[in-house]
Amino acid sequence: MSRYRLIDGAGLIFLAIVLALAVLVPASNLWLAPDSALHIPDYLVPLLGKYLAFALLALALDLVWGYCGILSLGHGAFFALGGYAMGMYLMRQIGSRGVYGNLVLPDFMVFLNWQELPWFWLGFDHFWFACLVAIAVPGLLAFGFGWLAFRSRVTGVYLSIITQAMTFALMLAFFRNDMGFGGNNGLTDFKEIVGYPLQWAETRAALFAATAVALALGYLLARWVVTSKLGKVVVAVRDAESRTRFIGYRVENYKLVVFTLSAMIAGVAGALYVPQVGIINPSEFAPANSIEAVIWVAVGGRGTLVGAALGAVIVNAGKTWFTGALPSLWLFALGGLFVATTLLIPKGVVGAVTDILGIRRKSELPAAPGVVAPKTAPAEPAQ
Amino acid sequence: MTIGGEVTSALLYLDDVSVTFDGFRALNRLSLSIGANEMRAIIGPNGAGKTTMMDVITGKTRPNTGTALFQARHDLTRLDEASISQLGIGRKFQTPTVFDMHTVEDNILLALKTDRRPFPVLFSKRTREEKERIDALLERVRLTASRHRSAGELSHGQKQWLEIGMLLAQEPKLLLVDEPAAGMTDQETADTADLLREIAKTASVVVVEHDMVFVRDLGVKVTCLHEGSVLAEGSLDAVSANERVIEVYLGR
Amino acid sequence: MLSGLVRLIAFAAFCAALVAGPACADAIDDALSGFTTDKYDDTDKALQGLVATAAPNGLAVIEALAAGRLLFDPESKTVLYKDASGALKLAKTGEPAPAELAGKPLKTVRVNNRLRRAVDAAGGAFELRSPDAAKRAAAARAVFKTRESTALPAIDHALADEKDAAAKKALEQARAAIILGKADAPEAERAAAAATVASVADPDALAALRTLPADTPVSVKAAAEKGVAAIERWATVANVIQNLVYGMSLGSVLLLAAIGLAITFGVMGVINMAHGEMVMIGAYATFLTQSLIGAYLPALNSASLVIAIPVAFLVAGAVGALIERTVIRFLYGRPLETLLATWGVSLILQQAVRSVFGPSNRTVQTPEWLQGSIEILGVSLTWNRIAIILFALAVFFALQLLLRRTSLGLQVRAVTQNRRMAGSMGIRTPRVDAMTFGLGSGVAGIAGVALSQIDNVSPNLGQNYIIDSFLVVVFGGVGNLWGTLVGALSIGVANKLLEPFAGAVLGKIILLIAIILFIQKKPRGLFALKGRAVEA
Amino acid sequence: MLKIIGGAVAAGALAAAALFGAAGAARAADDTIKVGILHSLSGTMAISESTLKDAMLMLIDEQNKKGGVLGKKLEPVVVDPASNWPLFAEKARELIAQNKVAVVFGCWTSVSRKSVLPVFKELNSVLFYPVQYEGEESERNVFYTGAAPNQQAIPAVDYLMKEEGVKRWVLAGTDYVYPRTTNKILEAYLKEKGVAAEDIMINYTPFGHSDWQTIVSDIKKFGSEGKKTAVVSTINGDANVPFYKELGNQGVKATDIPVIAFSVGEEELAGIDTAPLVGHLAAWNYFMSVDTPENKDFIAKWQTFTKNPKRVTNDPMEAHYIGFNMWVKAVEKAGSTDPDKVIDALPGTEQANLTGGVSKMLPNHHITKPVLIGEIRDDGQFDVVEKTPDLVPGDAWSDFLPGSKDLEADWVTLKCGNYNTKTKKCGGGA
Repeated sequence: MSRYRLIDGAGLIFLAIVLALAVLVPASNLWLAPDSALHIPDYLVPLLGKYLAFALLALALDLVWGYCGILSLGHGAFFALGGYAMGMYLMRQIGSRGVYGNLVLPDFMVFLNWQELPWFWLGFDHFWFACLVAIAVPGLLAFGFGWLAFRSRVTGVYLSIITQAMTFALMLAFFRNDMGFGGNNGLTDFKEIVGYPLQWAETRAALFAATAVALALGYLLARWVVTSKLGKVVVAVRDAESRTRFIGYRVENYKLVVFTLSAMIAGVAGALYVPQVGIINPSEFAPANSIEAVIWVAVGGRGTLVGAALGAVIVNAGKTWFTGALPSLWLFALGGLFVATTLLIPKGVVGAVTDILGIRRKSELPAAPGVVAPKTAPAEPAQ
Repeated sequence: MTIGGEVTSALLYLDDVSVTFDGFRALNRLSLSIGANEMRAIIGPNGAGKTTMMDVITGKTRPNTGTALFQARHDLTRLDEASISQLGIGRKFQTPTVFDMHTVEDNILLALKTDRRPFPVLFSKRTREEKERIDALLERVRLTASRHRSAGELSHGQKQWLEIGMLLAQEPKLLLVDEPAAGMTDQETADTADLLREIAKTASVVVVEHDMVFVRDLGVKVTCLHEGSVLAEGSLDAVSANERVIEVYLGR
Repeated sequence: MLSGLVRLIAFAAFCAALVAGPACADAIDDALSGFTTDKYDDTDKALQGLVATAAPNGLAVIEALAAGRLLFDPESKTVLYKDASGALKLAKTGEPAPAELAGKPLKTVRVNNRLRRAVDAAGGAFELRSPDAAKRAAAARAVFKTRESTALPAIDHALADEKDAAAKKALEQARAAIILGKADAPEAERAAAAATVASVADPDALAALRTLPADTPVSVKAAAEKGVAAIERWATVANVIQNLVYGMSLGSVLLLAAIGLAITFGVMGVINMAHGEMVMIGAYATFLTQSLIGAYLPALNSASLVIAIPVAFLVAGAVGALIERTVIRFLYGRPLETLLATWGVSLILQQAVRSVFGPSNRTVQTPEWLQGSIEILGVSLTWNRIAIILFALAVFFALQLLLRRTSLGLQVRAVTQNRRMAGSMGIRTPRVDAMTFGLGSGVAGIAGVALSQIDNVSPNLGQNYIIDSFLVVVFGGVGNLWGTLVGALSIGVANKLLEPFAGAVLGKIILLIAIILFIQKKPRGLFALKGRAVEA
Repeated sequence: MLKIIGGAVAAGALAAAALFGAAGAARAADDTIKVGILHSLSGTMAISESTLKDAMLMLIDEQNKKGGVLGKKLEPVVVDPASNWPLFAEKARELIAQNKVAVVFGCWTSVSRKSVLPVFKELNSVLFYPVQYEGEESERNVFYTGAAPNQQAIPAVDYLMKEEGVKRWVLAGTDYVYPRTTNKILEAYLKEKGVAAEDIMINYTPFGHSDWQTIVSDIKKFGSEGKKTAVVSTINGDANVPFYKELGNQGVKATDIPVIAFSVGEEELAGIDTAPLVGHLAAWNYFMSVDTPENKDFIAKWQTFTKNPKRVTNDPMEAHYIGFNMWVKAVEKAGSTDPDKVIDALPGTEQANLTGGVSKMLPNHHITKPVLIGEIRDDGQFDVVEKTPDLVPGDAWSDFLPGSKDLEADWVTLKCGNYNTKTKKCGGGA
């Protein structure tokens, strides 16, 4: 019987690299002499951490898009919500070290004359609560949104556009200072997490390791889902939605499960992202960010999980490099990269590599055809 | 003609069903009933409403008026595709539709009659009787050899059969088959006819077909649709002798 | 200070009537001297003095002052002015200035808002006696604004021998405005005046009726309040109309922005993220056209915007066709890849424009015929908004015509509905694709011309419209131009009706949520296409 | 399999190393002092910020012509934070930790500054922030060369009361910290001056708001009450062009309802047809039209440097001019670029500004500036109609906000940015 192995070759290599990084990066940063060739300087640690957080987001996106054919242009929203949850916790940790020395209220509330903490900030002084919210809120939003959209059979580009509308609306909402999330400035100037100052190299190293581990776990989870029978149903939905319905699967429920799961993973990614970059603000909701996330997946290779993560790292590393090396021209480079990928390696880096190496593993789900809408079976009413 | 008397015994019972697509009447007060383990061939020129009828039965299209009952108790006009399929109505599309990206056996596996809810599916492990049933089905549709190939690589005829195999995997009580012989070699056509007859022993089968040779092969009761309602019903000879049928087909 | 000024005007009316004697001459001199101290207060005094003496070419000087053409020589303290033609003249006499002065470093007499107002009033005082009826009416309206009781004699004087109906009406209204606030006027007359003022029904009238001193007799107060009530009653109605009009104009902006996308995305199925950049290119094309015309054919300046329309269309269209040939044509049937590629293209285009024109905004002039606004029954419509509404509709119907009536349109529809069939029927599909995409981009470019009138012309211009454009097209129903029209207008109107209650931001949020929910009800948009070829 | 893993890991590590080793390679010889420039060159803020990048390049170029600092040439390091706030923090880290810059000139929006603050504190470097802002901040590592609210808003309002006799106020702004804070301060100030609550209308709009029809007509209505009305605009960048275009079209003349703006300078006006706007005002600490030899010289250099005889200058550029020269002086005084030494040397440093005065760095890391009110001319320049007789010291903590009344910043004697005069504690109130 052809079972998909939970971990195939590519997956093994991927996990190996990620876990190795989880150990080596902190080690080299903390214990290697700064002048040694392999020493990873302080500024790199959070940077790499950021890449891995993005990689996790890309993974989540690939789950819905690569396997379920749902092109979400709003996944940045789930990422940002997770980030805000963590940000609110970090805000509360500042305590009386804010400029106004107010024990309870964050600075922005003090000078906007808030009298007491709004109800939705309660509980965020507990780390576990923040973590819970970081997963639950994106999950609930995705569930509610998907419940509406999938059962009324909104598909293809229509779905993509309303996901975009969703994140756009959230962005506008969070920009409003009256919302009580710090408006445009968002949440920043964090001091410490679970008692450890964020300035400490050790804390950073730990955060990085945590992110790497989260990425590995995220990969295993996603991999488990797509290699399960549910995974097969989901791919079936992607390729022939109405056929799947006609053999008795209630498609909307399957979409809903995957979409919600993906949103939760995105939330975790956001929560890991914030303490490492040190700020979360509404522009994380900007539709452009969500589109970029889609592009990471495409660059790396849709429907391969590993590729998604790889793409995220490649594109963002490229961004870091370009914005420093050729500040006035980097957009040409980035734009060129996107155009080139789509034209030259439509299957993404991973796809291209597999083709070059001529690897054709039965156990691998072939990369999906690049379509927004799942192909509906050609069984339209024949009048 | 009235078929009221058969309501109780009929497996599928359509009465006075009408469907209009912005102005155009696809089905016009159609009445039809299929008995248990009956095989029925539906013929009719293009636009006669054959496919629309199947859409109504499978819940893809909601009729404007009329009743559609399954086993005399399930109102098909209220259920969605999934639940209708779970009632035991399988449908084969005009052009074969299988999951190209999956292997042949996975196509069958997905179609097996099992719990369809996401979480049970997520945690389900393949049991040995599932394995046996898959082997049996593959035998039956003669795809054992290519069980590990991905369905996309199959020939047209093989896809037709794989799809039929998938329908069988659902253990349906009623099978709707849309032009199974289309694009098949004569040999394949004959084999398909045999297969369908065999299936009809355990389930009712409704075959929509243009290919008169094939219909004759099946040698079953024939219903001729025209402009969304039943024009004639009976043995193929009787039907093809019918004045109006000839008129419709030969447009005299 | 105005009161003083206008009293003098009253007197001036007679002084001018006599032959200007030596007394006047000296008065003029020390009046003018005030302009040479470069202090606002002195300038003010000088202005009043000038009016008082009713200097023969006082109007010329005042106009020069208003236009910043009034100069003085710091040393000799002589005051001069450039007339409209730029010739240097002596303020006192209006004779051409002696050559030796022309060479000197002359300073401009500076004005601030306070002075501008004074200048308006002073000019008004002169213009009450202008030979041009329109100018007299305008002057009267200026008085209506200020309601200076001391202007009464001047008004009466003007009214006495006013023939022109319009001017007479204006003068009477001005008079009423003064009488209304005039404590020593007979009560009945004041009450009547209130009615007259109320009939004007504009902000100034409201101001006049609202700001009556406490000691005003009851009857007058009553009349005034009646007037206010009447105006406000209408104002509420006018408000709704106003919002509808605003909605229309916002909607037409959305329509313009989206209509090009309705072709590249709606008809061709390309998720064209570079659409916004096409609009931007159109705007920059407008900027270029204008500056070129300004440089080489200044005669055509006022028409430059019109000329820009075809230019923008061609430029954007060409760019679009180029993109289609070089990138998109490899991606048909893979809409998703088009999203990625066009996103890349949009980044490149933005940066390209940034490198060529610089990152900061560019100025696009608004021709006179598009400036200003008209008041219709208390509803003020700005010309450029009206123009945009009409323009958007014109573009829409032109496009409809093109697609429905021309052979190109036929081919476009053929290719987009069934590429293979069309090809086999001898239509050169590649050419049609390029032209269709070019058309869509060109229309986007035209939108850029209009947007250059109301928004930034900067490399980011496109980004501000891309999301709304997609929303409009999807909301209206992909592949249906009418849907886009209705979608755009309804979104615009809804937005503007929400804004007064919810505010700009919340309004927008509510609207977005509404659209999301709407799509649940109609998963294929407002005007869903029927039949088989629906799948986007 | 193990081989694969090992190889993979090695590959991964190498990849990372290669990528950033390369980036690190941009390390230069020690005979130069590196100056970081952290302004967005792409994205929404590029409109305003990229000018400042050029200005800095010019100033550094000038300084090098004069022989650099401490006998070393200055080497600019330009990066593009792309109007992306987290990227600001990342780039700041890169500049300080990787490129080893001695000082950073940059940021425009408050959020970008807030985003880089922790980085500068952690890595103990120096940031010069050149833009007028909401105040309510004083950090050891940051020097604020732009205006604090009391150096812009308050004098502007005073002018309108005195010169225009304004009785009714519209406070219109973009919905973010700077306008919110400024308007709170103004509201408190106006009420103190006896302005009734119903004579103040406050309105906030989102970033890049482009449809101003409703709001402008509201303003017109608000102004039709018979009392002299003025608009105090803290509307940000992009949104201004459509706002002013709408004003012009709806015929709101400066003589009827003057608009005084705090974020509209020559650069912004360069994008607008100013004919209909003549007479509207702006409050800054510098105008290009100011007639002083220093300014003439500065403009000339700027236009030759940018090879564009029409290129305009603006207030934040002057702020960078002052800040940069102050830094040079401080470095020479301290005899080193060591952040701690420079930070100690900076307060008290004096530098002639471009408007004929001498600005001084105060212990609260803000500077003294003149306040100028200008009226828009039809050539897109400003006509200075008012100038404070002497320089106004920047006030980090506003006296009109309950939260910050008692706070005081002094890095010389108190060594504290938020010393509470009531509780006599550093670290804010309560």
